[in-house]
Amino acid sequence: MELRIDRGAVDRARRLAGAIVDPVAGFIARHSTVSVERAVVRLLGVEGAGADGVPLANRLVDALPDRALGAAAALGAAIAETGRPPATIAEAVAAGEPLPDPSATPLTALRAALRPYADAALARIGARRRERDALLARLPQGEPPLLYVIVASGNIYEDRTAAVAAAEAGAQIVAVIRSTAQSLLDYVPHGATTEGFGGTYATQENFRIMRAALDEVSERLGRYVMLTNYASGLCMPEIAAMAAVERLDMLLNDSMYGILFRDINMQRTFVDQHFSRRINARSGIVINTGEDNYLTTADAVEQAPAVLASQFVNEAFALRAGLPPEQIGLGDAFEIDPRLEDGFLFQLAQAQLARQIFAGAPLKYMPPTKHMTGDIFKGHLIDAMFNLTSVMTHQTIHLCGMLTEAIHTPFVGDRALALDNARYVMTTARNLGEEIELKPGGKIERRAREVLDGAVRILERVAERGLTGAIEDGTFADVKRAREGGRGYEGVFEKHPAYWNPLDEALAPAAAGA
Amino acid sequence: MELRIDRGAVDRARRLAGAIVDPVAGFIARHSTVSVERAVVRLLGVEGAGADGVPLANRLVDALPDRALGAAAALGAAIAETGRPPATIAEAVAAGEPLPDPSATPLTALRAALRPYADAALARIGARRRERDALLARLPQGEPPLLYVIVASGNIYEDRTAAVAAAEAGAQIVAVIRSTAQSLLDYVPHGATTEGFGGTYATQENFRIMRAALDEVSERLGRYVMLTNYASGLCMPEIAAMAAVERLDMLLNDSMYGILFRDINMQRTFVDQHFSRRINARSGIVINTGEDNYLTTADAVEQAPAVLASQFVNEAFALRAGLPPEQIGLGDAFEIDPRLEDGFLFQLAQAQLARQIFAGAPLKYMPPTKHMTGDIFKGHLIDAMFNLTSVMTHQTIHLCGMLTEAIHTPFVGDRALALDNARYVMTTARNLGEEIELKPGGKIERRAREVLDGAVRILERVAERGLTGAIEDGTFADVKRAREGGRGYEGVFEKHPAYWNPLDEALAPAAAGA
Amino acid sequence: MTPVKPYGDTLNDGAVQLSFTLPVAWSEAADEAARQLAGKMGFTDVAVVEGRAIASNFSFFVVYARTPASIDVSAVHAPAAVRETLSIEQVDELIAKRVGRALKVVGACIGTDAHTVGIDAILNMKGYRGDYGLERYRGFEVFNLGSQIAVEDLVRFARERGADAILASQVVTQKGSDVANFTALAELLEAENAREDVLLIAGGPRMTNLLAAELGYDAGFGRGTLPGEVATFIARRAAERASA
Amino acid sequence: MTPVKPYGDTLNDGAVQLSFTLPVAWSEAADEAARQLAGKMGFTDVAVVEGRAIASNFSFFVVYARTPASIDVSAVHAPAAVRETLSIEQVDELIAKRVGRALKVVGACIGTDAHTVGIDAILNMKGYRGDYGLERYRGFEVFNLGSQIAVEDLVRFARERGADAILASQVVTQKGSDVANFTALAELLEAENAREDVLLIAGGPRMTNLLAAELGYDAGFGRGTLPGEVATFIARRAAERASA
Ligand code: B12
Ligand code: B12
Ligand SMILES: Cc1ncc(COP(=O)(O)O)c(C=O)c1O
Ligand SMILES: Cc1ncc(COP(=O)(O)O)c(C=O)c1O
Repeated sequence: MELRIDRGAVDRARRLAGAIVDPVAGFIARHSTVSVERAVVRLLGVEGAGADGVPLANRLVDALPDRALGAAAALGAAIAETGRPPATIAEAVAAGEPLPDPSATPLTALRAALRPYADAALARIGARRRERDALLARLPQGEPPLLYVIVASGNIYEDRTAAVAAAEAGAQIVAVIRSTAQSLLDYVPHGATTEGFGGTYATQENFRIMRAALDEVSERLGRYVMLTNYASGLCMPEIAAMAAVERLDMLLNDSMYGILFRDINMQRTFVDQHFSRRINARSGIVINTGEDNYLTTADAVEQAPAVLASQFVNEAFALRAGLPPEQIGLGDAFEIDPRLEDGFLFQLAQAQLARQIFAGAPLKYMPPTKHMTGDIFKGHLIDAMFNLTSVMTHQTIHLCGMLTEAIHTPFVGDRALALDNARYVMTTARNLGEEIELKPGGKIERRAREVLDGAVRILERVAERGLTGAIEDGTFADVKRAREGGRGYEGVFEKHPAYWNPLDEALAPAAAGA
Repeated sequence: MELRIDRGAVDRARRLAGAIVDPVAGFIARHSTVSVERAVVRLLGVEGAGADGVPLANRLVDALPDRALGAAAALGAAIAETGRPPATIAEAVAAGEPLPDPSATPLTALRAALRPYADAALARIGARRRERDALLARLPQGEPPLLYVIVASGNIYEDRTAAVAAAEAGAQIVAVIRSTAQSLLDYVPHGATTEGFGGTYATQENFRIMRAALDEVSERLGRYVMLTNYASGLCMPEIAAMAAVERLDMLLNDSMYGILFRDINMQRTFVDQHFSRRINARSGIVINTGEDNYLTTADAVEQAPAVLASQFVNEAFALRAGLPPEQIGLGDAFEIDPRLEDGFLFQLAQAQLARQIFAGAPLKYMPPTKHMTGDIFKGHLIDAMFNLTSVMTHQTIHLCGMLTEAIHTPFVGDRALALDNARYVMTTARNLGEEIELKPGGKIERRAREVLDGAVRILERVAERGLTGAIEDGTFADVKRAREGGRGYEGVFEKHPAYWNPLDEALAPAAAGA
Repeated sequence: MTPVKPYGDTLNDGAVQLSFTLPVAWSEAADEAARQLAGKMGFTDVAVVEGRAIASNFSFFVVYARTPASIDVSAVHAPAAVRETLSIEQVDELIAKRVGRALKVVGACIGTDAHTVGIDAILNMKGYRGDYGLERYRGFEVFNLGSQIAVEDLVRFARERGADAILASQVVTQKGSDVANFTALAELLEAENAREDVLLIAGGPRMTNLLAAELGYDAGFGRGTLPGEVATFIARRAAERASA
Repeated sequence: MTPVKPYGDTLNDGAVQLSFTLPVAWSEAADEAARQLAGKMGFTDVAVVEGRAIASNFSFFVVYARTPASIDVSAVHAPAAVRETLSIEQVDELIAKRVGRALKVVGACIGTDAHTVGIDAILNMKGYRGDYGLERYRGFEVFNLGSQIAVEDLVRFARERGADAILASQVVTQKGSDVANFTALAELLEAENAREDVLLIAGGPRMTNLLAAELGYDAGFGRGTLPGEVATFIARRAAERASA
């Protein structure tokens, strides 16, 4: 089943996306943010939180004499001066000790002092990545579409129980949904958590608890079960850093979601998404972008071109951060009104279009949510048609829809039924996609062309206006965001000529190859 | 979505089917059965039952001095003698009066005496048929696949409630399932019934009650809702006669079902099915054949060729009884194991094959039953894939599968969910069949060829051995039936040279045109 | 009317379908346990039609059974907030005639809830399912504060603007967060003696007019509400107040 | 082990899903009636998540709620008729050694039931899901009478052949017809003082070993039974009897 698509239009769209993000690159290069610095500090070994629960990373970065020089410089100076490791220094700072002014220490000295910790950080990330590769080789995870389910009880221990049960029921990927709007916190909570609304807090300890449980069940089942969380909101780089060292396998990580759907400042997001993706590139983590969010508030048929345009932009940003296509899980969702005649044909067109345009990407396909109702029987059927679309169009990451989507975060039984649903449909229609062809010039092909042309038109408008301007105008998801408005703007700062970030350097796309 | 099929093989199969049924025609012409005679008697106006509940039609036919002459002759003689109408005569016979020996009355006299009643019978059938045509013209029933549901409470009054509710919920056809094995009764029960196992007795009064209720709701909904029952088992002709005068729209009516699945004598069945179909032809009733039964006991993948072979035989018998293609609802079912990889592709192949081979026939597509389990959620999905196959391959009569198939005869809520299921799938994928093509030489086409070739091989074997012999050998459904074995054999008799059946004559295919 | 029971295929057969998961490994005994458990719930004729392991320590069951419980629907009082809906023109006219000015309506998704689609469907010009939202009415001046609005901010805003009606939405209901937030809003208004000044309206997928009353609201609207229903309710109540 | 409740997403949250139909026209009040009815069934935290008209006089509901009921699974006794299944060879050997002759097994679908697939799956050579049927065993001489066999005929046949075991199947369970027929069979055997001479075994989708015991049978087999389980049971019991 192949769509005949206008390659010229596809190339044009890619060029436009490049033209859209490149101007932002300069800005990104000149700026850093508090969460970029906290990520650096965390990678250098600062993990815990103070008695008051405030993470040491936040304490340290807030205490920087001059953040424009970067946290690495200050830490390097402190190490050079005291000989103490970063963790100890952070505790001291939390206890009230001031940090030395880096400019007092010779550059060579402070860099030499920090170097071993930076190397250790990179070594740790590399080790975790090799560990994953070895596990995947020994415990193959099975064929795509990879069945992905969410756990969201709010209590990490219940989540662990649910995750293990889901894995036994056939889940290949488990995502821990975050507590309501953790995106808006300008720090990463600390420790194991048992309270959360609509989800469970993303904390390093919670990551560890889930990873250990999934590693155990992976061994038992003889197949590696992946773990997903969110590097999204105000702490993208830090979560990417934590995920790298706790061997998460995927992260929701979008270049514009925070701006559009969480009113996070756009400059903050641009800088944060870039550094977080550099880390992901190195740790081998697959990102999942959030195009599904465009469809939850607006009509899915109308928004299809916007989704495709966003996929091009996300791809462009990701490539420039050093992520290879096989780590770019572009998102899409099955959200067309189930009452629409031939709606299924539209879904097929859109899914197949993305599949052919982003041939190398592990596409992330999201289930019906908006049109799910309390009628769980009807909902189960809509999920079945979603499952059918996914197997016919070879989506890679398949987020299983829940028949109780409109009712509650998934019950353990709901997940089992969802996995049964996917397994049944994807088995009985396994090769349907290979065995049929789309009528040339038919409804499906015409719809695909319409979506692609629409995306090109959007990208042209954005390229012309410039990305920031376009967002200010409300080009995406009908929301207008001001360049200096939104949450977290105060955490963005211009780098001093002497700003130093050894990890950023080491992770730079060029270096990344090494 | 078209299969490239070997037209030569199709023609060959049709020729073989003709060669298989033609030899039986001679036998049919030379014989009659007690239920053929009872059907004649009923059409001539004998309806009620005696105090003991035994139908007057049975009393009359059992009292025939010489059944070889036919009931019409005896009745004609009695009318000529007494001037009383058939109904009164039957009551007298039930009361113990003997019937006159027809040979005592001059042929011309007895025929003249009966003629008005025979004409009245035909007029009644014609009037009911025109009534249906008028209703359909005024209250169009809607597009196929026509949604067909069953009611089976055992109580005709509960069935009526259920039927009206089903119609309001979208059903276009309602079938009243018969009480367990009514097939085996050598009479048709009388009156309204409130007791039955797994179904409700087929009686003329029950037919009336349902027809009235459905006519009422049809007017209210502005669309004609059809009524179905079973002309099957030992009373095929009588039920066809009752259905004709009560304006049923469809009848389950198979040329071999009784023989194979109810151990009814084959000679009895051959004669009965022929006369019942002559009546159906005249009354405009669409028959539904029972090929689905082949799949309930054996593997659906293996049995596919047997189903197709049976469809050819049923078609041949039907055409010879005067049924036009548009009244021949050949059966098939969606019974492949849901665990089979690509099973859905096989279902598509088989359904599309039947659709193209029997282009003029209103195909009857039966839902998954055998592989349905207590897991109603899974079952609902299997029904959805069945619904998808039906809309993709343009089946005409669509028996909606119930998620509770493995549990109980349908609840009112089950029917509503089943109709929702069909409506959703058939709307969202309405034109999918038109928008795709089957890969030439692919799995689906290869499977279709395999099924067609298999059917031809079966028909060759049967043609060679002769139909009766083939049934004796267990060629169909692996059951062996003896020529003179099985139920109802005693009810078959050779016609006397003077045998007379004015209705059979009037309904003869030649005459049918008139 | 007489009490009715659930209906399977015969009046008052009491047929009910259940499904649930037990945190135990599956076994014949687990099936039997499910059967006995349904018995303890008060059901009779319990048939465990499906029972299987969905994980090493969880078993899933589908059950059909009969309940002895019945209810007289005619005795149940759950008046919808609005019987018959007025047209836009009728609403505007009613307000113009009886109130003589546009009504100030302040809406928000309160607490940490960010599900604005529902409240937007009621307020935005566009509306819902072909029914225009309150912004489309001449009779309303609409302030849609959007998502994640602390009840303090909502009340302050409403009082500053002299709102005639406050429309609060809650879509996330986990752990009773909706009831908690709705209650907080009502109590804050009471505390500030501002409750009488406004029509207080609650909405969300789990809301019913009955529940709203229990929470001290003037009305509640749930699944599938159309803007016109809300507009009609506000206009009628405002008209009454004006003439009172 | 301690009692457990149904499990939604938290231990002992008691979460249960229900669906049912009420024979009333839909209205807001019908939703509320459904909520109150679930309350009368003993559930708490009742949420009517779906309520709609499925016909002019019928409304369908989907409900999620919590049950206070709990059960101690470890205290439930429902021994399957067979723990671990023996291989064909083991069964044949056991019979050969301990009984010394082939066991006569008579099977039938009794009453008006024509659902032979199940009993055939147990008896026919072919078997079920890759497990061979009793005809495949040297240790059994199988008589499969097929469908719609009156209990009188079954008993007569069994006595004439001196059957060691009678296998009765019932798939149609509507209006308790299965229990009625099974009971009739057991009582007839009692009446003819023939009960002790045979192993009496019941089977069908609704059968459980527990129910069979209540009906006076030696064993009962339900959904998904494999022939090997039945063979093992008969062989073991026959062996015991022989050595008794
Ligand atoms: C769209 C959606 C989102 C979007 C919201 C976008 C937006 N700007 O609104 C996004 C993706 C952001 C989102 C995020 C989350 N969501 Co959400 N989301 C949904 C979804 C799919 C649809 C909701 C919707 O738009 N319905 C359509 C509208 C029109 O219906 P409605 O809200 O019921 O409104 C109607 C009536 O209720 C009424 N009404 C509603 N409010 C009001 C107010 C007044 C005054 C009146 C008169 C009437 C009224 O009128 C409306 C029109 O008829 C539901 C699942 C579902 N299918 O319901 C989950 C769902 C609501 N979300 C859920 C969760 C848990 C979340 C998250 C917490 C998940 C996470 N951890 O990230 C986050 C956090 C968001 C937050 N902080 O609240 C859960 C809630 C579980 C529960 N019962 O508590 C649900 C049920 C999904 C699930 N099963 O997990 N979500
Ligand atoms: C196939 C089938 C038929 C076929 C039967 C063909 C045949 N020769 O068997 C046909 C088409 C003839 C048929 C007819 C009818 N059927 Co039917 N049929 C079914 C169906 C679809 C599958 C049954 C089946 O074969 N299951 C597969 C076998 C392998 O499973 P099983 O029977 O449970 O057997 C296993 C175990 O139970 C056990 N077992 C069973 N018996 C025994 C005996 C012993 C001794 C042992 C040890 C073990 C054992 O071992 C087996 C292997 O594991 C079911 C629905 C369903 N999906 O269950 C309806 C169903 C059973 N039929 C039903 C009905 C109502 C009928 C009819 C009465 C309908 C009608 N009015 O025409 C007729 C009448 C038949 C009659 N006189 O009994 C209803 C019964 C409702 C109820 N609960 O009472 C069902 C549930 C469908 C429905 N929802 O309406 N049917
Ligand atoms: C990219 C991305 N980040 C985050 C979230 C949700 O998390 P939060 O509520 O913390 O923003 C989503 C949800 O759809 C998402 O797509
Ligand atoms: C042609 C035909 N007749 C009759 C029946 C069932 O009715 P009975 O049990 O009375 O034979 C069926 C059921 O599948 C059938 O297909």
